[in-house]
Amino acid sequence: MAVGELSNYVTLSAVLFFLGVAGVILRRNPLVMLMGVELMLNASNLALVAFSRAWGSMVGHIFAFLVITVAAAEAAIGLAIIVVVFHRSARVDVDDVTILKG
Amino acid sequence: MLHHAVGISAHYPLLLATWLLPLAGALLLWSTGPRIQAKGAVLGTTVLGAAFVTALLSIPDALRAADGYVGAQQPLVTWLPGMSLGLLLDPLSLLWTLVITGVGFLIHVYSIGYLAGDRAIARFFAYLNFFVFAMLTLVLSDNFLGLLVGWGLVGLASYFLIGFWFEKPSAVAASRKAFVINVAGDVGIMLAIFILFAQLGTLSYGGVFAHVAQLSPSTLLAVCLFLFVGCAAKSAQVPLHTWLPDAMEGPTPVSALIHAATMVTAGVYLIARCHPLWDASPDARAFVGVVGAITALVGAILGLGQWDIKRILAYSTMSQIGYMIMGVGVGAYQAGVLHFFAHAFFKAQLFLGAGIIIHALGDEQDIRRMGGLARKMPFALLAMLTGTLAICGIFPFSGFFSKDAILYGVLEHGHPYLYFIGVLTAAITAYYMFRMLFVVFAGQARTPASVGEHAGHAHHAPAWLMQLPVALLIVPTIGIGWLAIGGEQSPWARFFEPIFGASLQPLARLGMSEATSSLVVTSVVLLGIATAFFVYATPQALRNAPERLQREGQRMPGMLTHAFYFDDALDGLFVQPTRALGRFCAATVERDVLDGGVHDITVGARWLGHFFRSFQTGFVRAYALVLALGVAAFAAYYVLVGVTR
Amino acid sequence: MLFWFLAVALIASAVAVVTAAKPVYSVIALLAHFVTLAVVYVSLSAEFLAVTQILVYSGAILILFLFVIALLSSGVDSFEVGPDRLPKLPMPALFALVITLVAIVFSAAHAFAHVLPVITPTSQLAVGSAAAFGSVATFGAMLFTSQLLPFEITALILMVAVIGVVVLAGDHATLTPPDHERLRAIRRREREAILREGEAS
Amino acid sequence: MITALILGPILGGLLLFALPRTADAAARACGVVLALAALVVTLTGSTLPDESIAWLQRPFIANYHVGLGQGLGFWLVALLNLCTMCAIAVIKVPRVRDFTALMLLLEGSMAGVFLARDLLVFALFWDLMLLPVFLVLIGWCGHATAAWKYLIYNVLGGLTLLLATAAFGIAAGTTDVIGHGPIPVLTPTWAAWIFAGFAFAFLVKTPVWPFHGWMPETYVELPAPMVALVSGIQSKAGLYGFLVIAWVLFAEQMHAMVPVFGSLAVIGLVYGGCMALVQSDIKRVVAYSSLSHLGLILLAIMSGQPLALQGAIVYMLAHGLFNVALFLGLGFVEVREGTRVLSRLGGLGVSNPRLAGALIFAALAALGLPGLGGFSGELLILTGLYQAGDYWQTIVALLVIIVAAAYMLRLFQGTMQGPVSDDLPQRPDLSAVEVLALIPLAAMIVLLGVNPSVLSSGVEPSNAVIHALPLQKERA
Repeated sequence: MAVGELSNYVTLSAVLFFLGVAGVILRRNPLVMLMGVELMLNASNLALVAFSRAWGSMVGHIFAFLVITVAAAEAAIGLAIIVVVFHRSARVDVDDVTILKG
Repeated sequence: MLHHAVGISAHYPLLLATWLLPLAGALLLWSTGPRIQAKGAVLGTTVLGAAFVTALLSIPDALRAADGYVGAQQPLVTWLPGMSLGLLLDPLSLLWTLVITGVGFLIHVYSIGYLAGDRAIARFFAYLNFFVFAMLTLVLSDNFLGLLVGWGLVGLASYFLIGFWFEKPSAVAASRKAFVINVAGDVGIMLAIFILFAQLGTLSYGGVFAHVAQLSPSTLLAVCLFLFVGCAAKSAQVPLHTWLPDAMEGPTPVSALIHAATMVTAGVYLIARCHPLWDASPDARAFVGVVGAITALVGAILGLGQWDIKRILAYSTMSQIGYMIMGVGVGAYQAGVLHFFAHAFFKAQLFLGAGIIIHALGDEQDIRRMGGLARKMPFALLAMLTGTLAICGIFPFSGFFSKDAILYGVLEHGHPYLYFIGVLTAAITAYYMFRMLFVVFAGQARTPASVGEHAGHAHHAPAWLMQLPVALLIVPTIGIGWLAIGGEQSPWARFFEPIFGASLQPLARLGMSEATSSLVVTSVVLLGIATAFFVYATPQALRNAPERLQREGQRMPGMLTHAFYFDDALDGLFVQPTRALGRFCAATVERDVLDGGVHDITVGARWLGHFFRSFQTGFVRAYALVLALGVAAFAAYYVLVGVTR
Repeated sequence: MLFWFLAVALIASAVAVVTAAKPVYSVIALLAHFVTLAVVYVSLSAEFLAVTQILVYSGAILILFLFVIALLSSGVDSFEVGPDRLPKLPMPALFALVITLVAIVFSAAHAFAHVLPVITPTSQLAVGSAAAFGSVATFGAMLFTSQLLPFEITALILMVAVIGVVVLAGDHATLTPPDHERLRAIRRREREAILREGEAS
Repeated sequence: MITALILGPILGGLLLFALPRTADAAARACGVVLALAALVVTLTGSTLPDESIAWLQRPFIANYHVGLGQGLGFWLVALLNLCTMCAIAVIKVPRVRDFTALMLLLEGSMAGVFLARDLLVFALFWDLMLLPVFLVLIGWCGHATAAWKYLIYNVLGGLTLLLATAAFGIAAGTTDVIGHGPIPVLTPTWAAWIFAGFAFAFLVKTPVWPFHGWMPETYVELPAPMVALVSGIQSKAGLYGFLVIAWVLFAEQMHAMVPVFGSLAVIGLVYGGCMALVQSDIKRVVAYSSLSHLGLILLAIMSGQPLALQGAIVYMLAHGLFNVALFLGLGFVEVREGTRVLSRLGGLGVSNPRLAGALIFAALAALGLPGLGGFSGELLILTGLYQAGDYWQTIVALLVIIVAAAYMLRLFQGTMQGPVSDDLPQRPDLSAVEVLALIPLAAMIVLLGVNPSVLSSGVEPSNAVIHALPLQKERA
């Protein structure tokens, strides 16, 4: 690992993270939004692994593993909700679901 | 702590009895009134009789001169080191006590007859007893605090009695007006008390009069003037007299006792009692003298314009008290008190006589509907005639001596203008009194046929019940004058020597003697009577009396019918502005400022709520955007902080 | 040199996920993203994570996505119809936004470079040997000894997820069995309403 | 024993719920007995030692310290018990049992306020006082606005009091300071803010002029027995606070604020007087009259002159007595006539002489008839004010006395005298119980009027107040 390479990894994860965010904000399809969330989670995983590699301690990996399980659980629940909400409607569009507004 | 609630050690049981008996009577009648009805009247009268007897018995106590002061001193209760209540019976308060209980007793007897058959007669006698108690509290107190307490209670008693027939809205309004003006008087006295207590630290007469020298002229004047405000309210002096004519709403015995004999003279008593204060401030004396004279004149003039027999007597009372205040004000204390003594009897007699007439005519009070009663009611004629002669000051009657004493005293104390006003008033008094006499008694009867001494509307009390008191009153109306004959050595002067002895001011050297001034006054009075005779009592005038009276009614000048617009002035200056301020406060301050303010706060809160509610758009992506912005802000913050450190 | 190649791949696949027209395309892009990521993990000598990434992410979660896409797209011609309610950002503005974002992050990273530790070269152990850094053995040892608590938590999270899904998506006894005919009629009416709405705006 | 004064009524009130819902007479009887017991304990308990139980240590020392003593607190608790006894005896509302329970809760909490020797206990009971009144406003009265207005104003006051108490505790280390112990010295800024908290709470509770928004509606809506207690005694809690807490613990701040509070008092005095003159609702007349009287008492307290202070104490008790009598009387009128509007009332005196007697007696005491309690208090206050050099305030107060005479008589004559409105049915006069309930009040009013020294000798406000006050204010 070259000097300063870690900052590259950090930058990369930041970019990926913001792409994830863009995905969540811009797309109206809940599935793509979930994928955006997955992207964000993976970005953080990347940073974790990079730092763990830099510090030379395995704890980063454990935590990344934890993040993966969380991502899995989140995806499962998210998809279940999407199925329940949209399985009857004609189109799958997040903007239709505004029942909970103030 | 509660044990020494009201610890009174009785040095003078008779004095205490005189003072407390009427109160006991009042309380008894109040509590058992509805049940005992007519018997209540007899009970009230006997209580008053007992009080009169105990007053007579305590005369020796009053005259006993001991260790430097005259009279009986009976301490009651002390509020604070400087403020204590107590009773004092000395010649001055003895005279008033005797008049109050004596005339009071006669009027009680008269009331049994006058109010027989009235359902609430027991309540009436309770009020009368309470009034006598209140007046005794005022007169017997040995300090200004007790005086103030008596002052208020007397005001309350007059409120009760004026508003006795409280179904009548006019009586209700009159009683309220009398009480409020009386409270205005109380306020004046309270202010004087504060000044005295602040300066001298004590309120007892002895303490105050001993240290009069310590008071600066300005504070002395202030005290005198504020005390005089109290007198003006109570004794119906010019600015604050508007309640007296309305007070005629009450039953006639009430007018006789309160608005003729006793209550309205409280002002005279106050000035006589505080003569050391008045001696020490000449300009206060001048002011009071002038107000007294003006009141006398105004009262007499207004007396001309009245058609209601009781209102004529009310204005004549106001005028006569103007005389007394003028006399006592300028410093002729003995003359003023003498006139009070005489006036108490002949004015009570006049009112009771008028009561007999009103009672006989079935509560008719307008003299235009009376007339020709001489033949039908000889006793009433006798009563009214003797009273009128006394009030005009014709020789053998008491009025002659007391009025001339005042007028000469005024002259002696160097007030020629007041003397002139006094004489003019005497003439006008003679005119309107005889005007009443002629209109009521001379000429054809303008009353309904079935009228007479004994007929009257069905009332079961024997006629003598009402006539005996009047007859008894005629005796002092004639006799009192003789007490004052003999200048310095007259029994009257010697009786008041211990009180007013020390206060003889330098007397102006006068051109004419007292006899000549009496002659002047008598001639002026006779002139007045003559004019009244020509206007009202000539055979030709008597024939077309009704039309002439009618014409006189229309031509009555506005000033007289509206009593110089004093009433409207007082109302406009004080009552309406206060009410307007109240309405202003209610409308603007209360509704707009206070409630408005709170209302605005609530509206603001609701608007804020709506504002933030709009943030909840319901779009998932909008929330995600806000979240992202938050994260970005955090990141930016740490970046900036990091960079700058 | 490998890093830059992988970085570009990652970014490209991420952009593809976000901007794909059909959800299926974005799933495929996501698959590419995960695989590249696994490679990066290997380069950072995190073998276990690389394998997990492949197994869990691309194996399980993506398949799940595909199931849902399949389920929802029956009878739905396109996922997104109708006006977009968020303010439309013109393409150049979006592009500029991303560029400035990357610039900021890049400069920030370099500003902190002196703070970050230098990645120390591993002790040239062969990849995959048991005692090497990041090997599965050490990962397993740590997981079950010093880092036992995270392990417990993961178990808990997964259980919660399972129960949640069962509750959410399971067919409740109370629900009346959907009448397919009625369902399709509702869908048709909604589609026409939306089309009408589309023409109206 | 002293705690029994506080907890006795409260627990007694709760025990009342054991009675069946419709046992009105029994509930009233229990209430009267409880209040009477409390009164007896108070009167015989003036020599009881204070009771103090350690409570808080950590943020600051606060212990449950209650004491009776001989001063103002003693007389106010005695007044409280007496008035509660009389008020409960004449309750005529739906659900008498629950109402009596709430009255007893109110009595207990107010006793707590007057007996508290610790600021925290004082604040606790201060807030507890609101509960029963609010519940009655909600439960027994039609308009909810009065309830919410009352709650908002008074809870705000209660909150600032609690904050100030806490701040005081932290700044001074202990809150066990009312009426005894050394007066802690606080830094000026702390003292200023803490004083502001206390002052606001007292101003709202009394109420003083700008903060009296809640008073008219509450007094009009509450049933007579409750409003008698609220206006008669709860308003005294604010004045008690000024006298015993503000003057003692914050003497300098009090001096600084004297012109402000003094002018508020004078405005309240005049404002209340004029407003009472134009009100059409009989209870509003008495409400604004009590605003005026309380303004006078506050003025006396602000003057700090010993004579005025003693007058303030006498007048506080007198005002408590005649206000309770007035409201009970008006309650009887309202029960008999069914309406409170003056224009529709009239002529009740003919068929109800005893009610007329009671009302005129209370009205006269209220307008300060010499010989009754109101007068002696007023006279002492005004003499003290005059001696303290406040000439203009004295003159204004005197003028308001005249206005007081006018509106009190207008009230009495409006309801009792004048032509009988014969469309209303024949109304029964006061029952024996009602007369019996008013007699102790009348007796105390006369006793205060004839011999206020019987009270002021035992009363000298806690000596801390006296030596904290400048005897002769430096008059410009």
